[in-house]
Amino acid sequence: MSEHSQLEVKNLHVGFQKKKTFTTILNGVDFSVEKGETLCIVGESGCGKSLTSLSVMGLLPKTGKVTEGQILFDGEDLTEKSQKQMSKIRGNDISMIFQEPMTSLNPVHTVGKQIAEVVQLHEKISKKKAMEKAVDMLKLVGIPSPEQRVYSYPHELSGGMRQRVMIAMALACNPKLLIADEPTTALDVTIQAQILDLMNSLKNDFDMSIVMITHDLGVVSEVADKVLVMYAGKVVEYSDVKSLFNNPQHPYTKGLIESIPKLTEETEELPIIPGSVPNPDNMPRGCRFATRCPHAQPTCFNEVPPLIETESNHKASCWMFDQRWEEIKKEGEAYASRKETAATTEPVRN
Amino acid sequence: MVSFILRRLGLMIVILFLVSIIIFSLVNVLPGDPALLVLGQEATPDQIEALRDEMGLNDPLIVQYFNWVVDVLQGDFGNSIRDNTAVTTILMQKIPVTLELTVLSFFFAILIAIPAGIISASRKGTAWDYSSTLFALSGVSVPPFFLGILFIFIFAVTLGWLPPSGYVPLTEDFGRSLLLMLMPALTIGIRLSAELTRMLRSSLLEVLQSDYIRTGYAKGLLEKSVVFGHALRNALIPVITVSGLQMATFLGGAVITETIFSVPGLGQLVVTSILTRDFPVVQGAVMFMAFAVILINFFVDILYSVLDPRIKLSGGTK
Amino acid sequence: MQAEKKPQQQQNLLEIKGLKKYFPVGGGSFFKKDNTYVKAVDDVSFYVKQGETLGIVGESGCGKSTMGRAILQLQTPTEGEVLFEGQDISKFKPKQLRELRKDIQIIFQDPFGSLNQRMTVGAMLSEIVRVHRIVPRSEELTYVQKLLKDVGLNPEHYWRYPHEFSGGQRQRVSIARALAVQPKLIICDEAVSALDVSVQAQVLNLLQKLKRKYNLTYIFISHDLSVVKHISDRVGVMYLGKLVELSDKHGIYKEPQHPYTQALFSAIPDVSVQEKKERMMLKGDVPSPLNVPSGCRFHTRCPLATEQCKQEIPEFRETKDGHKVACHLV
Amino acid sequence: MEQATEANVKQKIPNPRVEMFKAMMGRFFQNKLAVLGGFFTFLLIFMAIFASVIVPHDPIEQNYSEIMMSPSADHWFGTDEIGRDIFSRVIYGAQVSLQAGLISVGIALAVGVPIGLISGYYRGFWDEFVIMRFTDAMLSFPPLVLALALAAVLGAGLENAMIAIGIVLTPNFIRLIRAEVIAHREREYVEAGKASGLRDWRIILIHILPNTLAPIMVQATLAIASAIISEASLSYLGLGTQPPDPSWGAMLADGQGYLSDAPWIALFPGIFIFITVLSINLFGDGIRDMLDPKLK
Amino acid sequence: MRKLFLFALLLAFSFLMVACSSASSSTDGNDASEGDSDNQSEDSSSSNSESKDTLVIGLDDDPPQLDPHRSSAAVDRQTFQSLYNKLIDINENLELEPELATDWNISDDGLTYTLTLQEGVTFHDGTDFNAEAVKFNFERMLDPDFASPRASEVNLIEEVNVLGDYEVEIVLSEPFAPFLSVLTDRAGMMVSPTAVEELGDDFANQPVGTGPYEFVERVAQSKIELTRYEGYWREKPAIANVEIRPFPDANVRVTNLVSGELDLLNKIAFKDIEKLKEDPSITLLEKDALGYQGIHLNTEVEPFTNKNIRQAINLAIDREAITRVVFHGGAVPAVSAFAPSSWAAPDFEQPNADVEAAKALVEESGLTDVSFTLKINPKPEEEQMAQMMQAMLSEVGITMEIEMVEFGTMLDQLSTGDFEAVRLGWSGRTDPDGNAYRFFYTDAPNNYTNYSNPEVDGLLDEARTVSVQEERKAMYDQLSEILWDDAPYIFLYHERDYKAMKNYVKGFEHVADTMVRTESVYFE
Repeated sequence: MSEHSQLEVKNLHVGFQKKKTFTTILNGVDFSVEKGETLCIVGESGCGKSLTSLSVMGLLPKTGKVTEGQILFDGEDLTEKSQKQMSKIRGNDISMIFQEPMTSLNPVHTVGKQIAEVVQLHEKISKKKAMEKAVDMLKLVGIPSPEQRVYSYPHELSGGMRQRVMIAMALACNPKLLIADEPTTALDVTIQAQILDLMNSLKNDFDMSIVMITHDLGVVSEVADKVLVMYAGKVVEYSDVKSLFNNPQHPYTKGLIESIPKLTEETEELPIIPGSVPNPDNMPRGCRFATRCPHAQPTCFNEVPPLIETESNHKASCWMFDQRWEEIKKEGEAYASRKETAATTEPVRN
Repeated sequence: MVSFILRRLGLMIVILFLVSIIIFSLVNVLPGDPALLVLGQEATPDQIEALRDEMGLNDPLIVQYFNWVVDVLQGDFGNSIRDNTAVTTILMQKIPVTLELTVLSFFFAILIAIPAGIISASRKGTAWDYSSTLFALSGVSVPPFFLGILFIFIFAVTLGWLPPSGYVPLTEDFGRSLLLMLMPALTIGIRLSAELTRMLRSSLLEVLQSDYIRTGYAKGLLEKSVVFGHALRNALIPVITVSGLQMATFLGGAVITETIFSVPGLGQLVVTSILTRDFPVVQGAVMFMAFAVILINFFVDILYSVLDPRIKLSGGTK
Repeated sequence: MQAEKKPQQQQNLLEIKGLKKYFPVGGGSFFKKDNTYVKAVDDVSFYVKQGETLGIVGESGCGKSTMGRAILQLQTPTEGEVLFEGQDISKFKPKQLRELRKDIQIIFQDPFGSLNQRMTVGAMLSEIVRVHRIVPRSEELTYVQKLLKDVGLNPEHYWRYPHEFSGGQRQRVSIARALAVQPKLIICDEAVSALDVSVQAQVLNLLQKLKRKYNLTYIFISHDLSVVKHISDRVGVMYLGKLVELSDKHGIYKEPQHPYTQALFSAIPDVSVQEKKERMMLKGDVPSPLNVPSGCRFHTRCPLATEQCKQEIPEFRETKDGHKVACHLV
Repeated sequence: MEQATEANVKQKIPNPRVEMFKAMMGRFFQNKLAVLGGFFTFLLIFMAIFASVIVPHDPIEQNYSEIMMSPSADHWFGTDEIGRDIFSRVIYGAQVSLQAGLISVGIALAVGVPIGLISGYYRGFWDEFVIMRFTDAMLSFPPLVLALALAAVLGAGLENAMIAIGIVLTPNFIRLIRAEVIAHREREYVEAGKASGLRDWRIILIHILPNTLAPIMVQATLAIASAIISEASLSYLGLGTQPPDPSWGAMLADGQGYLSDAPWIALFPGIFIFITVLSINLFGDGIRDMLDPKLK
Repeated sequence: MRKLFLFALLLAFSFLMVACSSASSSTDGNDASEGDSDNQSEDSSSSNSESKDTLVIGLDDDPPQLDPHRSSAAVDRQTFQSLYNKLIDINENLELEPELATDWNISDDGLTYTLTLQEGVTFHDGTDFNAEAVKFNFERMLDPDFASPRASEVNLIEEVNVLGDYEVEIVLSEPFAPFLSVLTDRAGMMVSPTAVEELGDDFANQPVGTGPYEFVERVAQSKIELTRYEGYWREKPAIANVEIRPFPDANVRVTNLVSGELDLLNKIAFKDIEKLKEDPSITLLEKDALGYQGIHLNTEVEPFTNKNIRQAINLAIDREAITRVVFHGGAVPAVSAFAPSSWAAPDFEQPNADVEAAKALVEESGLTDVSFTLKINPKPEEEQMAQMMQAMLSEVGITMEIEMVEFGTMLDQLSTGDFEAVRLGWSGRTDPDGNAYRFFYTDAPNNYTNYSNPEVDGLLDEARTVSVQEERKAMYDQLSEILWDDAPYIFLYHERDYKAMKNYVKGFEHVADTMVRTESVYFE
C-alpha cells in the first residue's frame, strides 16, 4: 500500500442553508478507500450517503456547503479546490455514475457524442478520435454493435444499456476513482446482475477504486471490499465486508440485516427496527439511533458515541463497545426507576 | 411520419371547417347591412334590395355558407364589399407587411429573451435575476397600445428621432422600411421577449435541475459549457412551442400595434373590415389567420421532433 | 386455456380464466385504426383460495400491475373471465361494481401518489365508510380511529394531511383505506417496494397480522422475490404478460422449473458472504411488449432455447401436484 | 414511532391547516415582488370600492374653463379635453377594469371548469371530436380579433365586452383543466378512489377538482391581468365601456390625440393599467410559488 | 446555438446602424435644410422643390372606390378630382364654371338642358371624349342593374340625346333647379366608356377618366399612385406625380405633415388648428364648408313624439361651448341645414342656449323622467361632444345615454328606424336642395326622423321648380324657420374646412366643396 489512500475523507460536515437556518446533514464522516478497493456506503434513504458522494465530486447544490473536514484525493484536499480545478478532476480522475440511467443522459444528444465529449474535454484529441474512443468504450461495456449504437439517442436504449453507456462515459478517461450512486436500483434483478458483473470485471481491468452507494445489502455483499454503514448523517459502522455480514456490531446494522426477508430462511414474522429516522432539524444530541435502539440508555441520547474498533478492520459507533457500557447501563436503570414515565423524544413527523 | 402528417392534415381540415363555421356565423350575425354600407345614405330601398340580391345576402344562410365554402375551396375568397377588390389580392398585399413586422418583432424578442433568460436562470436569486424577472413581468403587463403611444411620445413627439408611423415596403426602400418598422416591432418585440424570457427562465431552471446536467458537471464540464452545450437546447424546446403559437397569434393579432402605427397589415385589415362590415374580407382574413396558426403549429410540432429525438411523430393527440 | 379444475377442498375466492388486457398503441390516422397492441396481459389463468396469499412476481413491464388492475376492473379486461365467489365480475354494471369494491380492495405502490394530498386522512377514510354505509354516522369517528389503530397509527392522525406522514406511515394509511370497507380480498400492488428496508419489514409484519386478524386473502404483486417468498403461500412468475410458472412457494423456490424462474432466483444477490454460487446470467434485455417474440416469449434470452421454443407457444401445464409451468423443456 | 408520542401529537393537533397556511404564506412573503404586487392589487381594490370617498371631483363633471390643465394641486393628474379631473376618472376607472377582469374570468371559469372536468374525466368521442376540436378552432383565432368580432356582434358596452372576453378566455381554461384532470386521472389516488367504490362525480368534485385548484388559480390570476388589458383594448377601439363612464382604455384612446399638448391625459390611465396588470401578474407569480413549493 | 446567437447579434447591429443613419439624415434635413442628395423629401420649409416631383396627400380615410358612379363615401371624391373632370365646376365663390361642358342652356320649362362639350379631350386610355361618352355615362348611372348611388341624383333624367359630336341634350321628367349643381359632383364625372366595357366591375380598381392625372397603382389602405396625364386637354399640372395615402388617425396625419412625409392634408383634427396656424412651415387654409352636423330625433318614438321635448333639446344645447371646446373654433353653431357659405343660409339668429326655457318646455311636455339614448360613432370628438351634451341635457332634466355604434350598424339602424336619436350630419351639397329635400321631405330616402310636414314638402317642391335664386332663398328661409320650430333634427354646427399643407405647396384652390384640386398645385 502506498503512502496515502486513494481517497480519504476526514471528519466531513456538510449542511444546507435554508432561508435563515443552517441544517447540518453530514456530521463527521470518516472513511478511506485504498487503491483498487471497493467501498460500499450503505444506509436507508436520507442517511446522507448520496450527499457524501456529491461532496467528494464537489457537486453539492448551491445551498449546500462543506463546513468542516477534509476530502483527500491522492493526498490533495478537494474541499480547497476551485470549481475550475475540480472540473479538471471530475470525469478525469474521479468519475461518477448515477441511479437513474433514464434521466442521467442528455436526451437530445447521441450517446456517442456524450461519451466523446468527456474524452475531448480531458484529452486533447480530435473529434474523430474521440468518437472512435466512444465506440471502443461501448464495446468494452458490452453493448452490441457499438459502431451503430454511438449514433443512438438515449431513449432508444433500454435502462440496462443506458447504465452501460453511463459506465462507458465514466471510464472513458481511465479514472482512478469511480463513484457509483445506486447504479442498479432502478434496474430489474436480471439486469442488475449483468451490471454488477460488468462493474466487477471492469474494476480489475481499469485498476481503479470504487465507492458504491447503495441501500441494498445484497448488492453490498456482491461487490464490496469494505462497507460503511450510515445512519442519519453519521457513520455507525465501518468494516470489512466479511466481518460485517458475519458479525454485525451496531444495533442498526444488525436490525437492518435481520429485517430483510431471506430466500433461504422461513420466518413468520420479520424482526424489525421500530420507529423511523429522526428529522434532521430535530436530531437527538447523542447517538442518532438512540430513538429506535432497543439497548438505548440515557447516555446514548445525550452523548455522541465514538467510532470504536471492535475487531480488526471493524469499527462501530456505539456505546455498547465502550469500556463504560456497564456503568452507562446502571445509570440508565437508576434513571428509569426514578422516572417511570420518561418519554423518549421521538418527533412525530419525518 | 406519414401517418402523422395524414392525421394532422385530417385534423387541420376539421379545425378549419369549424373555424369557417364560427367565423361565418359570427360575421353574419354582425349588426349592419353591408349593402347599405356600399350604397351609403343616398341609396334607395330598391337599390339596396337589388344589391343584396346581387351579393347573395338574401339567400338562406346555409346556402350562403355553402356557396362561400365552394368558392373558397376553389381559391376564391370573394371580393371586398367595400372596394370590390378580390380578397386574395388584398391578403397578398397585407401579408408581406405583417410578415415583416412579425419577423422583426421576433428578431428583437429573441435578441432580448435569450440572454435575459439565460442570465436570469443561471444567476437565480441574484439582482440579475430579479431585474430580468421584473423586466419580463413588466413587458407582459404593459398594454401594447400604451407602449406604442409611449414610444411615439418619446421617440417621435419629444425627441423627434423616428417617424411616428407609416409604412414603406421593404422592396421600395429597405432602410426606411426598417426604420418605420422599428417602433412597432419593438412594441411587439418587447412584449414577446418578456413572455419568452419567463418561459426560458422557468424551462431552463427546470432543465438545470435534471440529472443529465449533473452528469455534465460530473464529466468535468464548466458551467458555461453545461448551460450552452446541454441545458439550452433542451430548455428551448418548450420555448419554441410558445414562440410558434405567439408567431401565429401575431400574424393576425398585431391589431392594436398596427392601428397605432398605421401599419397596413392584416391586423388593421381585420379591424377595419369588421368595423365596416366587409364580410368577405373578414372571413377571408380570419380563415387565413387560422390557417397560419394551424400551419405554424404543425411546423412547430415537426421542429419539436427534430430538436427532441425522443418525440416520434406518431400522431397521438395529447 | 382451460380453467383450473382442481378439486376444491378450500373454496376458490377468485378465479381468473384466460384474462387478457391489450392496449392499443397510437391512434392510427383518422382513416384507419392502428392494429398494434401492447399485450400487457395475455391469457392468464389462476385461482386464489380463501385465506391464502398468492404472490405474483416478475420484472418491470411484465404486466403484473396491469393484471391487478384488470382483476379489480379498474381497467376493463380485453377478454377473459374474472370470477369472484363464482360471479363473473367482468360483466358487472357500474352499480354492481361499486358494491364489489366492498369485497376487493387494492393497495398501491406509491405512498405519495395514492393519497389525496388535499384531504385529511380522516376525511378520506370517513368518506369511504360513509359511501358504503359500513357503520352508522355516529360511529364513524370511532370506527375510523379504530382502523388507524389497527394499522399502527395514532387515532389523532385522523386530522392529519398525508404530507405530514413518513412513507411508512402513508402506506399504513393506504392499508387502512383498503381495510375500511372490510374486504375479503386485497390486491397489494408493489405495496412495500418504495419503502426502506427497515420500514418494509414493519409493513410486511403488519400485513401478516391483519391477514390473520381479519381472515383476509391477498394477491401480493412485487418484483422483489425475497419479499414475495416471505409473505406468500403460492407464487406465480410472470414474464412478458404471461404466467410462466405457478406453484406453492416451496415448490417454486426449492425446485424452480422454468428457466426464467431459475435465472431470476440466481440473479438475486444474497445478503451474506457465503461462497458465491454459480450465476445463471441472462443475456440481453426483456423484449418490448409491443412486439413479443413468437413461440415461447422467453426464447430470446433463454440459455436452453430450442427450435421448438421459437415456434410453439408452450402450454401452461401441471407438472407436479399443484405446480404448473409453461416450458417445452420441462 | 407511533407509540410514546401521544403527548407530542396532541400538542400539534389543532394546527395542521394553519401550519400549511403558514408555510404557504411564508413562501409568498419570501417573494418580495409578489408582496409588492399583492399590496398594490389590494390598494387598487380598495380604491375601486371607495372611489366615491377618495376622489376630489366628480369624474364626469365638466368644466370648460379648465380644459387640458396640467397636473396641479387641485387636479393631481391634470384635466382632460373637456375639463374633467383625470385623477378622479382614473380612480373610478379602477372599478371598470377590476370588474372587467373579475367578471370575464368568472365567466370563463364558470363555463370552462365544468366542461374541462367532464371532458378530461370521461374522454371519448365528445371530448376528442367535439370539445377539443372546438377549442382548437377557437384557439386558432387571434384572441383580440375574436374578442373584437364578438364584441361587435354583441354591441358596444362593458357587459358585452366582458362576455366577449370571457368567451375568448374559455378555451384556455377548458384545455388547462382538461389536461390537469387527465394527469390526475392517472394518479393512484384517483384509482384508489375508484377502487374504493366512489361515484364519478365524487371523484371529480371532491378529489380531482381541489387538486387542480392551484394551477387554475394561477391561470385565473394571470387571466384577470390579460382580461384587463383586453377590456382596455376594446375600449380603446370603442367597443368597451361607454362614455361617460371612465375606462382606462377609452381615456388612453382619447388622450392619444393630445400627446404633444397634454400628455398627462393619456399617460396617467396608461400608467394605471400598467401598474394594475403588473401588480396582478406579480401577485399571480407569488401565488404560483406559494402553491407550488417545488418551483422555487 | 452560438452561431445562431452571433448571427442574431450581427443582424441587430446592422439594423440599428441603418436606423441610426436614416434617423440622423432626417434630422439633418430638418435642421440645415440643404440635403441636396436627399431624395426623401424630408425638406421642411424651402428650396429643393426641383428634385421633388411627387405631391403626397394625406387623406383621413382610404377611399373605397375609384369609380365615381359607384362611390358612396365622401373621401372618394378627393381622389376623383385628380382622375376625372366634371361637366361643370364650381369656383371659390361657389359659382358654376365650365369644365368639360363649355356652355349650357336650360329650356324655359326647366326640363331640357343642352350642353356644349369641350373638344379635343381624351380619356387616359386614348378614347375620345364626346357626346356619345356623356350619354354612355348617364345611362350607366341610370342602369338599375348597376345600382349606382348616383341614381338618386339623376333619376329625373328621362332621356339623353346626342345632338352632335360635342353637343348633348338632357331631358328631365320634371323641373329640377339643382340639376346643374349635381353635375359639379360625382354625377358629372365622366368615365371612359371603352374602359368600362372592357373592365366591367373591375373598373373601380383601374379607373380611367379625363382628369389631369392618370391612375398608376393602388395598394389598399396604403396608397394610391397617380401620374401626370401627358395628353391632358388643359395646361398640364406642374407636379409629375400624386401619391394619396390614407391616415385614419388624425394625429398620425398631422405628425406626418409636420415631419415632411406628407405635403398636404385634406382634413385635420380641430384641436390641431392653433398648433398648425402657428407652425411657420405650414400653410393652413380655412373655408366655410357646405355641410351641417346634428342629431336625428326619431319623431315616431317616445319621447320625441313630443314636440316640446324636441324643442327643449334644441334650446338646452350650448352650441357655442361645443364649437369652442371640441372644435377649437373650427366650426360655427348651426341653426339650419344651410351653412354660412351657402346663399340659402338664413339671416335670422336663433338663441344659443336657454336653459330656463328648455326646462319650461320639459315641464310643459307633461313627461317625467325623460330619457333617451344617443347613438354616436366611436370617434374622440363625437365622444367629447356627446358627453358635453349629456351634461347640458341633464341640467334641464333630460337623461341621455350614449351608445357607440359602428357606422355600418348606425346606417342600418337609421334605415330600419331602430333608434331614438342618432348623431349624424351631412357633408353638404352646393345647391341647398341637396341639403334639405332628402332629409325633410315626407318619406324621402334619408328622412330618418320620419318627419312629415305638408308645408315643408310644399316649400321643398316649389324651390326645385323655381330657378331664380332670390325666390328660392325666401322659401329656404321659411323652411329653416319651420324646421327650427319643429326640431325633428337638432342642428348643432357647421364644420369649417381646413386644408393644411407645407408652405412650399402653392396654387391650391380652396373651394367650399372641400375637395383637393390637384390640377393647379405647384411647388415653390
